[in-house]
Amino acid sequence: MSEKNIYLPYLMRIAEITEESPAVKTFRLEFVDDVAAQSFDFKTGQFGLYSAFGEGESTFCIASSPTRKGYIECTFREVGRVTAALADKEVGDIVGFRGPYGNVFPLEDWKGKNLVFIAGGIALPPLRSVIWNCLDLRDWFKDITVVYGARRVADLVYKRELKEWSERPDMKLVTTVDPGGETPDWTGKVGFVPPVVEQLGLSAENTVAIVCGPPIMIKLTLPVLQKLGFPPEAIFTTLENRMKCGVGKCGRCNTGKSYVCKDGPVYTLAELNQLPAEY
Amino acid sequence: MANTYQLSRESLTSLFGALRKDGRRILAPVESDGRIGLGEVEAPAQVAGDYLQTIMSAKEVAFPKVERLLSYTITPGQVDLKDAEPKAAPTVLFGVRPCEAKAFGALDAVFNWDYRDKFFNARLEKLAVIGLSCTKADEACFCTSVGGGPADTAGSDILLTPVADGYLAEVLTEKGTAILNLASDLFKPGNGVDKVAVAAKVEAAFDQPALTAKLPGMFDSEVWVDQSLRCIGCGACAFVCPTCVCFDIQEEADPKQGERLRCWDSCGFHMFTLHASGHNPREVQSARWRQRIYHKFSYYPQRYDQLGCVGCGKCTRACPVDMNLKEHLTEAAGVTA
Amino acid sequence: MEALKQRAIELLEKGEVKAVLGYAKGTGQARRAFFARQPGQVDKLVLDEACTQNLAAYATKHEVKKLGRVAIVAPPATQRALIQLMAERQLRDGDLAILAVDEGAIKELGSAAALEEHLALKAQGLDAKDKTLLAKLDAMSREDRWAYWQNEFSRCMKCYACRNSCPMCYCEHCTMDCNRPQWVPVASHSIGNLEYHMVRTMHLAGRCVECGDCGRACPVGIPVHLLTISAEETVHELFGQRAGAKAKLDYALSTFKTDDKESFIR
Amino acid sequence: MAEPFEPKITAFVCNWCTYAGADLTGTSRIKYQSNVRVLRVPCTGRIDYMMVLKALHKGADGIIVSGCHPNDCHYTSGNYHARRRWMVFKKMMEVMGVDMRRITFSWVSAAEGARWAQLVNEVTDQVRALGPYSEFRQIVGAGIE
Repeated sequence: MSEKNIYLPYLMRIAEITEESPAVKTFRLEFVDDVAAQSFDFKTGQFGLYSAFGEGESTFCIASSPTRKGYIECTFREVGRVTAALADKEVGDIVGFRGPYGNVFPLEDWKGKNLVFIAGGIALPPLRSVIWNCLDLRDWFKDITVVYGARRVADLVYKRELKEWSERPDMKLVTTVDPGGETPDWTGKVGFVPPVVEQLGLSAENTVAIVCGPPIMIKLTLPVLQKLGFPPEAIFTTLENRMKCGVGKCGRCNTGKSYVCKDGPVYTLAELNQLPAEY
Repeated sequence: MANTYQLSRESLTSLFGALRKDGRRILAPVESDGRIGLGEVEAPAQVAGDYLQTIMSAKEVAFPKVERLLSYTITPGQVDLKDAEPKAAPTVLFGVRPCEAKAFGALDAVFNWDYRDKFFNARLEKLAVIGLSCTKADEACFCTSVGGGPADTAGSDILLTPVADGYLAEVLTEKGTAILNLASDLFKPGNGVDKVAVAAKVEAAFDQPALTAKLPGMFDSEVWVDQSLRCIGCGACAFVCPTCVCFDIQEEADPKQGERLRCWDSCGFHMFTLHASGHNPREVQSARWRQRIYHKFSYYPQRYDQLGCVGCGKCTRACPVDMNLKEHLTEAAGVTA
Repeated sequence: MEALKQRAIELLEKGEVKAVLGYAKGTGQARRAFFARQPGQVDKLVLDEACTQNLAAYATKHEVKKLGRVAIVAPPATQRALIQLMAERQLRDGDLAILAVDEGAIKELGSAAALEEHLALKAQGLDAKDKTLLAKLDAMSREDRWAYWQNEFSRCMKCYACRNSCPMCYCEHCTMDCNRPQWVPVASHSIGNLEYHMVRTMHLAGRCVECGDCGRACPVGIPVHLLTISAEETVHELFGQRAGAKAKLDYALSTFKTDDKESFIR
Repeated sequence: MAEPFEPKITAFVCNWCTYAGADLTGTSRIKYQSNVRVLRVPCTGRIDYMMVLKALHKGADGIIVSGCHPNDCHYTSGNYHARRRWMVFKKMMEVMGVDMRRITFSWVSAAEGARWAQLVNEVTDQVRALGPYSEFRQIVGAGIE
């Protein structure tokens, strides 16, 4: 009896490519195989391993919302061998996808609460999935606030969607760029993410915060949230440790007893506090 | 309770013959240029004589250092994927030490705790282990400190213990019984030899449960920094280790075709956790050394209810800078938190 | 030995160094690197025939540099490695207190110049066993040499003990760890192993101080040191230069002579 | 019936001399055997030994490495540096047991169109006589379970 090969990816066709910012692209991927397309399902927060055949696999979250059926999207920055090969691809090309892997954002638990999303730079994609998911289930939640910062205006991803969010009456979007990163026509804030969050006058009451960004942003944002009264159980983040297998075996993402690929990537601050800071 | 038999030294020749006739290859410790390593044998005479341990572990029989996971061909607008089938030949591992036999359990824990790894499983399924109790040990050995022993049966399908004129044979599993049935006339009724009296004496070096209990509290201890100062960050310890399972997946391809390979990897390498951004969660060697210890002695027990170490001492013998695991664990166990 | 210990204690007590890197007793008969960080630990230092590791490999490690100034016990091969590291600007003159050990005699060398002078007085000879092995290799037919190395490399698992034990393999980003492009396969299969050892040999040609530590480090007993030693000897024969002799860089492969003699270029 | 063996020869040539020389061979309409694949690099100093190894890895039966004659380097000294490297590389390859009859080093200038044709013909004939480099090719793909 032969078991299934868990390392075998789905074949995906690139349906659409969006240039988000310098060296950052979003792919919309559709299953080559109709049966796979029908049976595939995922929840927000999960990730996958994307193959550029010839170069290898790279791990990113699924950046689209599970409420949008028939495709998945991923957003990546060209930094290494695989992402460079992906960046060279064109619409119609075939890539691979393994997943969905990992745990999920507990949307059911957030029903009736205010949501604050805080993201920096290229870390918006994992939150974009959950933001759209929540917007598509808008009546589950109370106030939805998104704070998004990047180094420069050019580095902001999903510009079209940022515009859409800023115009929506049922949510609040705050964008900011680092001092010096603004353009003459920039209408958002100027400043780093943590102080911008601090100035928002957020209430921790009945609110969960979902934070994702570069390590330094997370490090400086967490004290702000704690000062605002957010308990560690109400602060969520998603980790991006290096992975090779995605299925809890290769050992790379191992952080304490936790496998980020299995027990994560979504953690509350309370859970992270139980792990060694090896992420 | 195991079925215990007597197996004469001479009868091994017939046993090997019966195994080979059954279509199984026999891997056993053989000597070459003074080194003991696993090799295919046809007759007992080819098996190394008075060996302590092989340099490499037997894990490569189920988890080879390089194996193909899949292959593909690329044509414009199309990729044809091809699943890889592990070449799992029916194999008998003869004469491996009890520590190594036990180690397959630790590998199994990782390969199958959630998703099932067909490559490991296909090879393991075809594998039968005839273990051989130790009658001697060296300074690197510490099986008895980690719940094993020189005549421990865990992991063996049949365990042989050398006695005066042959072996005491404990037939332990269905796979073992299948071997017994291939040559049942060779297995004579047992005579109640006390195998513990024959086996090597390996004194327990440290209190492992106590160490495991205190590790979470000593993550930031200087002891890891001190111990690892002479570690050069190579992968010798991990690669000879019978339980180290961490791996890498590597792509090798031409423009038209390629394959994905699984290769051994080590948490001791700087590259292991390095992010594309340059950020490294375990930036210094002491963090990597600590990970190795914690993974085996803290995370494994928490996760799989077993240790990730069998006390074989291979890492210690292989280490170019003499990182002695038993000694370092003993030292850590003595640290007052 | 007593002189060494006495000086080690002095250096530590006066605060001239933060650690004395020497040898201590290890498992069984083995000796191992030992960092004496307090005068009270100096007693553990030993010095005998079994002290073979080239401790210069530690001199460029971040963790060791972070300790502060270190004194290093340096038998001849270590001395050569240290001066080569200075020549390659991996160590600055005076970064280390060098406790040169030559047949039991201790001499403290405070500067690169003193080390160079000290080394100039000594003849560098190959280990007798290595000489025999090299001669044996040389006498083989080409086909046999190929088969010999293929057989040896079949045991290689790319643990990189040879690389990591080598004092001259200090690169932050080793070619083996670079993947754009992936010149050498990561996998430890036949071609991956062969190419790794070829690259290692070429990278050490003209830089190898012939300490043999790579060969000693190999857990599966591949005599990889023969490769680098033979490359180093080639450089010496062809260009008359030796690594580990001068404090100023004199790398045979970064220079040339218009009359370099060869007979194979058509 | 099996096709007669035609060797694959990879030539690494410098832009200024040997490539121009090979160009001259063509414009002079000198015929030579077509087994060679020419890879042009700026200078022999650029020819990393890894390129030669990769060519063998990917199935070349023979290699030609060629550039400007000594003293003629467009960049003054690239070929001198290369020469030293080849001297060491050749010895290393011999120690490893590589068949060095399969790797030819030469100097061919921009004016030596006929010489290039002769070189390629000689190398092709020699490698054809040696047969496929199966000894090397056997190890490619070996050691994977």
